[in-house]
Amino acid sequence: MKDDIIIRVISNLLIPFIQLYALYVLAHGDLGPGGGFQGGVIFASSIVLYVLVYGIDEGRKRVSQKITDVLNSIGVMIYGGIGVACLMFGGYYLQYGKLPLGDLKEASHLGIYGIEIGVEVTVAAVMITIFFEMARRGND
Amino acid sequence: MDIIRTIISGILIATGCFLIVVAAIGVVRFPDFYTRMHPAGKGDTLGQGLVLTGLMVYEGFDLISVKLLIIIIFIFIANPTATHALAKAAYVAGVKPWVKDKGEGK
Amino acid sequence: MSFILTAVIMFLFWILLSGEFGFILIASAIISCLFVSYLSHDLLIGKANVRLGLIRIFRFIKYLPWLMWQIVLSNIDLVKRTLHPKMPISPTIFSFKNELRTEMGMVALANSITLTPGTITVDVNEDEFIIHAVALELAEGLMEGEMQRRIKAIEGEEDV
Amino acid sequence: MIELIIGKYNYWIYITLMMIGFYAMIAKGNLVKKIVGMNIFQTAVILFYISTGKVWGGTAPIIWEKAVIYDNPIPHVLMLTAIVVSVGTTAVAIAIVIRIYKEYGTIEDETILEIEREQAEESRGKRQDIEA
Amino acid sequence: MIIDFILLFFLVVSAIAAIRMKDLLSTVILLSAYSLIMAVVWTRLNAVDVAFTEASVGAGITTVLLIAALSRTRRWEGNGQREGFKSSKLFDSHSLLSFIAVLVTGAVLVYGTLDMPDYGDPDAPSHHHVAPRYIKGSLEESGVINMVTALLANYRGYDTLGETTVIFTAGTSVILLLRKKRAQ
Amino acid sequence: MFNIAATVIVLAAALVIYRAIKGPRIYDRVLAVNVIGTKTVVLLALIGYIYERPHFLDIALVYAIINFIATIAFLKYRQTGGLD
Repeated sequence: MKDDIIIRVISNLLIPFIQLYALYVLAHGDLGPGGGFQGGVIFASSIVLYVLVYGIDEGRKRVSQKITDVLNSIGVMIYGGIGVACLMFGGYYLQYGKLPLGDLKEASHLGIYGIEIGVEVTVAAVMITIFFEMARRGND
Repeated sequence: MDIIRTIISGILIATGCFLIVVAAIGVVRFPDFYTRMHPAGKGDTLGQGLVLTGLMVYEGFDLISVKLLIIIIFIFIANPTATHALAKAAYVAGVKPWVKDKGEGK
Repeated sequence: MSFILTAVIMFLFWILLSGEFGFILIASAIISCLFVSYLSHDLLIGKANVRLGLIRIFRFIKYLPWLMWQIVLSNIDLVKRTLHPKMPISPTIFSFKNELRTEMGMVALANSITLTPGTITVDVNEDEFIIHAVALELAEGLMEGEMQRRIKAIEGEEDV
Repeated sequence: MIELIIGKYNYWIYITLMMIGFYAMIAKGNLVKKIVGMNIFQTAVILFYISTGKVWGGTAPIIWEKAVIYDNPIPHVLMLTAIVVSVGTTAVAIAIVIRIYKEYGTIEDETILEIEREQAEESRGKRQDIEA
Repeated sequence: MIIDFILLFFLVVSAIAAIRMKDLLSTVILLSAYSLIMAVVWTRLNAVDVAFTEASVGAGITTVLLIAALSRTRRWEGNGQREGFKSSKLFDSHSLLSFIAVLVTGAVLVYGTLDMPDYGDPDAPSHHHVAPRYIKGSLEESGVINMVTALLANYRGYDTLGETTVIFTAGTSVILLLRKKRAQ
Repeated sequence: MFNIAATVIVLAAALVIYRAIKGPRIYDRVLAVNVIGTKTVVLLALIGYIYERPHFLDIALVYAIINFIATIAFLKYRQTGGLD
């Protein structure tokens, strides 16, 4: 696929935009449709496109196995950690209003944004992992 | 002013819809895979471009019409590429193009 | 250099999409742009010469109206052929020599060919373009080389 | 009668879809096709659930100054979770299918059962040999 | 109205076609057409977030994963190669039994819908308990314009935590199932 | 206006899905699904205008950006027999 000039050039052009769009979807989850899950899936599709064009070894150079394995769990930990932070500031688990980030509205808003980041990290990492594991044929 | 804008956008949308329908007819009617790709690659791309331009005219100039413009640009980049990818897939797999019989063609 | 340029382009794209200027949004915009350009700045810009690239983009924009006109012509042609009861087509596959030097030029030519009358790019490599045409006269029209000349003019005389 | 049909025909179409997926799951022997059937079934259920949140004249549940009635957002939220879970189950199912193909060299459930039976008989024969 | 009916009809047609193909690659392709139309249906039902999810999942991930599955197993249904498979009769005993089971289940479900509120009925019970409170309170209590996000992350935060955990578990299971052990 | 346009596009998609089901070759099917995908983009934008809620454009944008990934995956599968 690397030798196909059109697909390579167009993918090079589109991949950064797909990635930015994924992050845009995450940031605007509170204003319109979208959120962490959708953003994560779109981000994963950009990596899928990269792997399809450049092959799986190049893809692993860009997103190494260690990083995705660690990020798998870090996303869930961000989510849970925000819940624990709410406990520490005297609220219930995941009661964002108690976070010391301004009044109730702002604190909830930021709390929601935080957990969306957690969801996005987990989903993107898991989807990339799944794709790599399934696409790799190896010598078996 | 608004009426003129609505009429222009109506004309654009109607033309776009017509092209999209023609593309659909072409996809059904043409005899082989390579020729079917022509309506899919051209009629569809321009048809969508026209419909979305019609929406842009209807909307006037603001951020939403900029978003529509971005969609149009991405379609104009991605659609020919997808068409090319398909054509190449068929060509590499050795699909023979349909040729008109010598008797009736030139 | 490519890092900064990518970040700027990404930031413009974000602003066009979003149109909101809250503190949180701008902060996340900046972080996202930096992150994206960290991940893939070599993909969008790479080692291209920025000044030359700008000149070429400018020339490409001048080329666009002609391309649009060709696309309109191609669609009129397509409508005629599709709705004609006898369907006057005589498909062929042919190839011509690739005289372009830059990859962007090849891609621009290939996608322009796909969008214009009755021809589709099947394959491109360093040596030649393989084209499928829906009718012989259209193939001859392409072989006259109007489009190649224009794309070559976009590439210009400068080094790659 | 006509009122009944107009009020409920959506539900019946969803049930048709659901049953198409169900049929694919129980009648087709191919494991990939079973996954596809599962996908169709899931989306049909999700569609059914979301359509219960529709209100005549309602608009999408994003706050908007011109809106009079909003659709019920609760089904959307629940089904968003369901879609995410369905992606997870699909991924795991595909992984299991790949694994099965590696072990048995086929993805037809009847052939897999035959191979299992043969293997069981072989191991029983071996055990008898050892005992004898 | 007409659009909705045609779209639903499409869904049924593409679903039937998808499960009737012998070529699994065609099945996957038709499934992606099904998911495209499904996204439109969901926008028609005003479920914007759900449509967004379907768009991103159906266009990108699911199709690619299924193609990956085919690339690591086989492309044709049945055991033989392209020509060799057994001609599956439409009414062998197994599929006849399954068809009866499906019919009975479908009939029971249709009977169940007769007691349901009509499609789009504003007096349906599901619109009357917590829904109005969520719709009124979401902006005040969470500062988020999109109610679905507010519900998902604020009122139903535990659900979403569970959902994230499910995705995490799915990733872990796939690693356990498919990753080769490193050579010692 | 938008309603009529949307209905026309849906009917055009009906024609194309005939090709997707009948299509003698797998390539015809992929082509047809690709065409349906591009029609979906327009349809989503139009539905946004029918409901007067242009938020829906985000969904159309997603399709416009990532719709061709599946086609490239298909090309890769046909060319090399795998996705790696």
